[in-house]
Amino acid sequence: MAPIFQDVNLYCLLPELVLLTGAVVLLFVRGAGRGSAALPVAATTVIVALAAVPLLWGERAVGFGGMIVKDNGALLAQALLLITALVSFAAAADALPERKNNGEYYSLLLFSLVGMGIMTAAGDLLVIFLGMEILALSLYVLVGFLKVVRAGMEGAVKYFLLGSVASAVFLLGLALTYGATGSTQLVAFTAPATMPALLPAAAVLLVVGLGFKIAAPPFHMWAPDVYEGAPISVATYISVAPKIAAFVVLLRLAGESAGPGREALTGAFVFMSVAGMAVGNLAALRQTSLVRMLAYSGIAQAAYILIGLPALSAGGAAAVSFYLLVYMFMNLGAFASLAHLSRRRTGTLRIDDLAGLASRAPGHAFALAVFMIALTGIPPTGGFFAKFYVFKAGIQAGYLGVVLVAVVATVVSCFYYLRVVMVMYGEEGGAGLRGLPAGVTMLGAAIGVMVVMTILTGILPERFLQAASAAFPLLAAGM
Amino acid sequence: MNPDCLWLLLAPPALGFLVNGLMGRRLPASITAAVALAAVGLPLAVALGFLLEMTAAPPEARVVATSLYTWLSDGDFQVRVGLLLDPLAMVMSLVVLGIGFLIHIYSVGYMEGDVGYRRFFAYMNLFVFFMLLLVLADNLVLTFCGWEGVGLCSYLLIGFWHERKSACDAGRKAFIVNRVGDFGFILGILLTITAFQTVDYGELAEIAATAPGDASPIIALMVLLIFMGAMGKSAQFPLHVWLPDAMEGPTPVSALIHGATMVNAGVYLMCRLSPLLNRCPEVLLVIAVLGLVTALYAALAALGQRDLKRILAYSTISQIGFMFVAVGSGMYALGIFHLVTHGIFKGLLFLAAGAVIHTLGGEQDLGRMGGLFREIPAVAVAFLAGLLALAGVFPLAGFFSKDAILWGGFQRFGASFWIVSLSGALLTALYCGKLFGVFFGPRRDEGPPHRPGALLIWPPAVLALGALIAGVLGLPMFAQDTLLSRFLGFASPAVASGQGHELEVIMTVFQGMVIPAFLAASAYLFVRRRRRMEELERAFPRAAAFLADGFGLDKLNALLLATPLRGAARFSARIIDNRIIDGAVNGVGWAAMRAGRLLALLQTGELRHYALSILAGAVALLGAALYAAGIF
Amino acid sequence: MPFMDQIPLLTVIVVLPLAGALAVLAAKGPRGVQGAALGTTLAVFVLTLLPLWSFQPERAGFQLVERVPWIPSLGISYHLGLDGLSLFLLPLTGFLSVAAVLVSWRRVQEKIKAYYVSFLVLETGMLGVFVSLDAVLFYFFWEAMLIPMFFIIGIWGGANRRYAAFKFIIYTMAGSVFLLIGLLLMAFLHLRLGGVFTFDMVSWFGFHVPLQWQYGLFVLFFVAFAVKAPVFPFHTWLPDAHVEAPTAGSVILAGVLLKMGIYGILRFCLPLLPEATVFFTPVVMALGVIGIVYGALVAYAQDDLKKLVAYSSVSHMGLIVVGVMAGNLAGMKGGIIQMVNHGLSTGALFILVGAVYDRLQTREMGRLGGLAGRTPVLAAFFMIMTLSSLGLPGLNGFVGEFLLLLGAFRHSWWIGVPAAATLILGAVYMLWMMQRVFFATYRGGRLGAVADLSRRERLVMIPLTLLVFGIGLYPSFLTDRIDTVSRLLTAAPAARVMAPMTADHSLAYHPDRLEETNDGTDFSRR
Amino acid sequence: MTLYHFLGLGLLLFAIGAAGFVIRNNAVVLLLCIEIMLNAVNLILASFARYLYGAEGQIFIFIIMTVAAAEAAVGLGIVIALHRGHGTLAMNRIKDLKG
Repeated sequence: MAPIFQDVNLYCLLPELVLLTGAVVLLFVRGAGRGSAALPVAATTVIVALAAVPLLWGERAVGFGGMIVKDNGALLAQALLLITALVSFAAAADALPERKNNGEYYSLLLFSLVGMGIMTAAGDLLVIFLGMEILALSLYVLVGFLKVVRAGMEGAVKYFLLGSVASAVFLLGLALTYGATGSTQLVAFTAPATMPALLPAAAVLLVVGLGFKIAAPPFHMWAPDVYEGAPISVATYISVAPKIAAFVVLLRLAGESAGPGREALTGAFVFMSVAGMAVGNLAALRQTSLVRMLAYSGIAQAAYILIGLPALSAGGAAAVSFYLLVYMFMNLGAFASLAHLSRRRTGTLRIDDLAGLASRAPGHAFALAVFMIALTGIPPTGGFFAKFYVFKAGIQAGYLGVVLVAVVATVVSCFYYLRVVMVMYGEEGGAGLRGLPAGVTMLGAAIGVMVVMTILTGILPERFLQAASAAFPLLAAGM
Repeated sequence: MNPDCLWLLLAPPALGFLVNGLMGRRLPASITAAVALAAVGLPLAVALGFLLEMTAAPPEARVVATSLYTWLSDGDFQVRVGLLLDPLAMVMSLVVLGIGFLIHIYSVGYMEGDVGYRRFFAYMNLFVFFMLLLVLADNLVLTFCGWEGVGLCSYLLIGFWHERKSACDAGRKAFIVNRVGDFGFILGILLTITAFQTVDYGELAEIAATAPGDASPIIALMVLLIFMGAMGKSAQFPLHVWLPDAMEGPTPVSALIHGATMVNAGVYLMCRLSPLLNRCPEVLLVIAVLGLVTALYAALAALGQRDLKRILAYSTISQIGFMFVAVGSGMYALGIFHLVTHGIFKGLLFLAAGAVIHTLGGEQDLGRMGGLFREIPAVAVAFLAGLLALAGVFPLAGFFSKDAILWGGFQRFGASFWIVSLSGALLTALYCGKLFGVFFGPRRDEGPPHRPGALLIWPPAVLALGALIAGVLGLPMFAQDTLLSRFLGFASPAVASGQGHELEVIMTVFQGMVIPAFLAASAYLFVRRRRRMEELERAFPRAAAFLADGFGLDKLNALLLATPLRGAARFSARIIDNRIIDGAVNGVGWAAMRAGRLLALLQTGELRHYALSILAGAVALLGAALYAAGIF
Repeated sequence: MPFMDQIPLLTVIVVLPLAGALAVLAAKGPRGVQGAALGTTLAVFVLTLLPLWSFQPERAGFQLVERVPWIPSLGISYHLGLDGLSLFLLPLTGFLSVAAVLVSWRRVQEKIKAYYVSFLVLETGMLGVFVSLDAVLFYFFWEAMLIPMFFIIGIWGGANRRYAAFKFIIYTMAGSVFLLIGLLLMAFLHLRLGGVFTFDMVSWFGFHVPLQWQYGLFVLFFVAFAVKAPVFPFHTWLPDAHVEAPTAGSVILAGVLLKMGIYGILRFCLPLLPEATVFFTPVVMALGVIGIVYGALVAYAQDDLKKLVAYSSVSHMGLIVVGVMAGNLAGMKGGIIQMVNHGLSTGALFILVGAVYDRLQTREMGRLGGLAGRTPVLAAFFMIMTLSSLGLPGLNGFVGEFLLLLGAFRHSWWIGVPAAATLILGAVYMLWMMQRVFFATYRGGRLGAVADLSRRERLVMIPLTLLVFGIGLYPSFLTDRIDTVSRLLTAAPAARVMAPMTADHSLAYHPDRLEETNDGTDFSRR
Repeated sequence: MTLYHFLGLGLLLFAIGAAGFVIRNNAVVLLLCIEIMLNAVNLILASFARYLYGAEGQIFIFIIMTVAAAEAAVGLGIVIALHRGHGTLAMNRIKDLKG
């Protein structure tokens, strides 16, 4: 149980080390963190880290006495996170003012990636907590990065305070777990507990902390405000990355739990899922701001993913992984398009501002339309198969009721997603759009890739599905 | 008799329709007329050829049948497009083609200069095609096709002058009332199919002969339903309401469709089904009684009309009622006999009436006619001949047929039936007399008469000749097998013929005297004492209006059917559809929006509320988890 | 045709419109775009005609089968095939697509590229639905159609288009998501009982769904198809969508999309859930009968020309539902034929209504009238289509209607009699419409010059009219080819009624089993 | 004094911190409430460590204290920036983002 030095095995943290190096360079090496050099350095770091992922693939590298397990699931999550970061970089290159000391920005992002890398690979609750805190502290600062923006500060302080409360709750859960089992290792959940009565409570408190990260009701209320206040590149990042990391943790938690703890977890998942589908979809109906609408949509999407968690026995892990994959493509794409459209502006972009986008920037309109359709879950986009897979897992595990709620919610979601599409294509003369950049920008290219991937996962999903089910083979097989 | 030539009867009118309908605009009027005439004349020649062969053949070999292709199939049950020319179809085709040909000739003159000249002939040819299809079909479904087709042509031709709203309304009414009848017809067909798996007339006849006794109720219901169709097409009470309005159409149309041919289709159909009818005497009784009621009712209504053509329309209804009396008496040949004679003299009357109306420049009001004999003597003679035939004066055609019908009814249903039908015949004489006022007495219209051309005079003249001699078909008198019935060769239900020939002769003589007497009296009243009659009418305006409206059936129909239907439609559209069903749908959407608004309101922006949400959520989940784990 | 062995014909048919969409995107200028769209639809139409020749009517089971694994991990394959049920729906779709492109020629002037792209994508979806033999593939196409239709209504529609578009898509989605659940449940049942998790419909046909599951599944399936069809209480999206959609959209909606509801019932409910079908038959038939009468009544009360035609569809589809549920050959054949017929006549009616609207800029019948004198050709075509719609013998409508009524009557007289009321009611509202638009005099003030149908419009209408007559006079071409599939479809539920408790399901809808006994050349390729 | 007394105290402290977070308004006070909650967890961990005779719990406390310090540093930075921008720390007056 106690870590001994022979177990350290730094190899398993290879991507994190790369990222850490990059972050430190950006912070401390003069010239790297200033001006236009920051972005290439950061991007290079991320790409190198990404290159490390295939190196580790399939090895299940274990380090630190079992506290870090770099299995395929962690690597898949890490790949997704790094891609997210790249897209967010592209958005940041557009959105951030040049004169800032941008090195800090990118290094904070890299730190958060380190945090999430640790989170997703952790085999111990305390390590998860540490990873979460590394992630959270970086993000708090990033949300308020543009100090001059009032809304940004408001968002940052809300995010910070609420996030800290959630961390405290998570910690309480950790403490109770420790008390119940004498250990904070995830595998301890399956071991016979010394105080079994505490386990359900501990499990639920842990879920609260993670539920905050994935913005599942009733822990979701920060999300719209923070997304709206944060710089758009950060919002892009927050809407995807922490969710992926938190879901991986939830997957592990659910996969390792047994007995009363498992029942409590299942109940909490079902509750959050149903609440999320209701709240997210209904509240999104009346939003006028595009980013808030996307925030609520994100809440709803997380709720769909949550269906897969109680259904681990029925391939739920693969369903969740696949959904996360597709979610990354489509939600990232949506936010990236938003970032592209609202570059350098302070006010929020309203949905009505998009009127006539189809005739002014057909490519972008098409991309945004694809993402909206994918988020609705209509073929031929990946969103369809993502939902399909999750529903399948849910039904197989006997959660037909939840799935029925989900399909009704899907119908409701039609309205607000497709409203965006209709405004872009069916109306003319939106006032809110400034001159869009001409030519191919980095962000534009990123959006293009997202479009292709969103459609590709919808037409030929087999490879992606296989990757997803290979990610958590133990979970899928073990139950 | 080559069965393969049967299509020669059908093809020319269809081709005529296509030529005139598709290329009408590019053809000069003369060619249009020539095409239309040829389209009727050719099959007439063919039919006459067939007739010659048929009369030469022995009775059992008088059937020509051919089958073209399978139209519809449902497993073993098949509807084939097959044609059947037997004596009955022969007679009917000759009526259609013969009278139709004359009316086509007449129309060439009558419709001259009309904008829709080509359209008119196209429709007329189409009508002839469908009518022949109806007649020649060898099964019920194909007959139904012709049946609906003639209904369509009737609709199109009644509404021929489509700028006139009244014409359109009348056409629509005709179609819809006919459809009400056809509703019964098709149900009858469906019942036939479900019960016997066939619609072929020949097979049905066999079934009627061989089916066990307990099949009789089904057969009765079947025939009754089909009779409903016949009621619609042949304008029997209470489905007759469309026919008086149908006079909105051009006069040749009234003559051809609403006088001589189409309206008789019901009688034809019933005769076609005679083997089935013979099995169900109750249905025969129903048919006879309904025919009698119609005959009486329409004769009364005719008496109250002021419009020349409407009188003729009601008279048609009444006369078809007599035909149904004959059919109901089981004397199908007699029904056909009356059909033929009536077709001739009613066609004649309509054509002559058309000439009269033409002379008066479109005037149809009887009150403004009079003393036309001197202006148009040829037309008047023809018209009067038609009237005498209609009234049944010896030795014109109507005398023979009507006399036989009265006798048949007496024989089958007894004296009271005879008395009622005789009063119908007398009423006929009364309104015929009323029409004498058109030609005699003082002239009442202003302006110079437009003298009709030769084309408007010769066809009625030819028909008048027919009206004079058609009675021959009913010879010899006082015999069951007359010339026509021998040719037709119907099997009638056995009648207990108690009374002998003596009574029949007495009654014939009686009728032969009393009807002309009534006619003369009526003519005297309406020609010499016309003023008095008009004063009488003014003295009882309600009664007059009641008669003129055909006993107010149109109003009743509007009150009981049309208004409730419209009301139900409005109610369904505005209340059920818009408010209830769509309201529920939109209500769900509204509720979702409302819920969304409320949820957004919960997002107050205040940190403590957010924190409360997190903590309360945590406590709630915690409580639930502990409760579920059995700790509470 | 030997060369068809080499070419995956159905795939080509389904994919060609997509390729056409790319061509439209690449085309320059409105002429080029229109040309590309027209060329594509024409080519697709010609291709959809090919199966008519190679089809072997007497063979049970599917023909021109193509099958490759698509998503093996979920038991989904790319499986296409054709049987008598879908045989005529393909050319119908192809034909109406050509017609739709032609009627949009002048009408659609803005965002022309997007329009034709939507259109061609829609065509792919429609064709795909009719040839899919894998449930998920079916659903994939089924849903993929929604977006282009949503665009067509919402962008190029009338004044209230937004509302109509959303109503259309949400209504339809609401129905079809339950279908998705039903399909998943079916796959799980197949897993539990047959040992394989598969969405392959041909395998589904071969196994018997346990009784206790059938009822729930039937409801899930039926609601989806009932919305699309639309069956009586689920119809209110239809008038809005039809009225607001551009002419071509209405044509496709009425001509093809509504058929999918019936197609779905025939493809899924009847063969897969025979006992439940028998159980629910009274309810469904009652809804159908209500739809017949109710649709007619509501149509009669309309003032908007297009709405009237739209509601007439409710009535007609009600009759089709009654017929196909009647459980006998006549009703089934009638239903399948009438799907084609309704597509032709109502599609044509919408084209003509669009022509009226283009000329007078109004569809309110109170402000029309007297057009017959001005536009005789238009009036003539309108009259023919009206007559076809009200089931005049000799035209196509009667053929279907007669068989449907026969089927209904064979089922029970108390269904057949009210169903036959369609004869009267159809005449009532159809002729009333005809009169208010074309007869009497114009009521909308002074009427300027009104052009008759243009050459292009006639080009569309003439083949439609010929088909209307052709099917009406010689329907055997259709009935012969759908005979086998009708027998199979009616046999499936009927066998249950005869022997509800027997374990032997040899009479169940099982094309493959019948295929084995067939000694004819095998056109299917694996 | 049993484990439950310590646990109870820890939970009570946590509840006080949580309640304070909901009740109080000033951003700095909210930071303090968070510290109370974290320390409550520390107390609980310490009592468990004692109960279980394990050293891990006590190590956790140090880690958590470190994290809390980092959090406080970041938090105070944000709060200062907030005060600069909004001129107030009363959280009920900072609610531009809502809906």
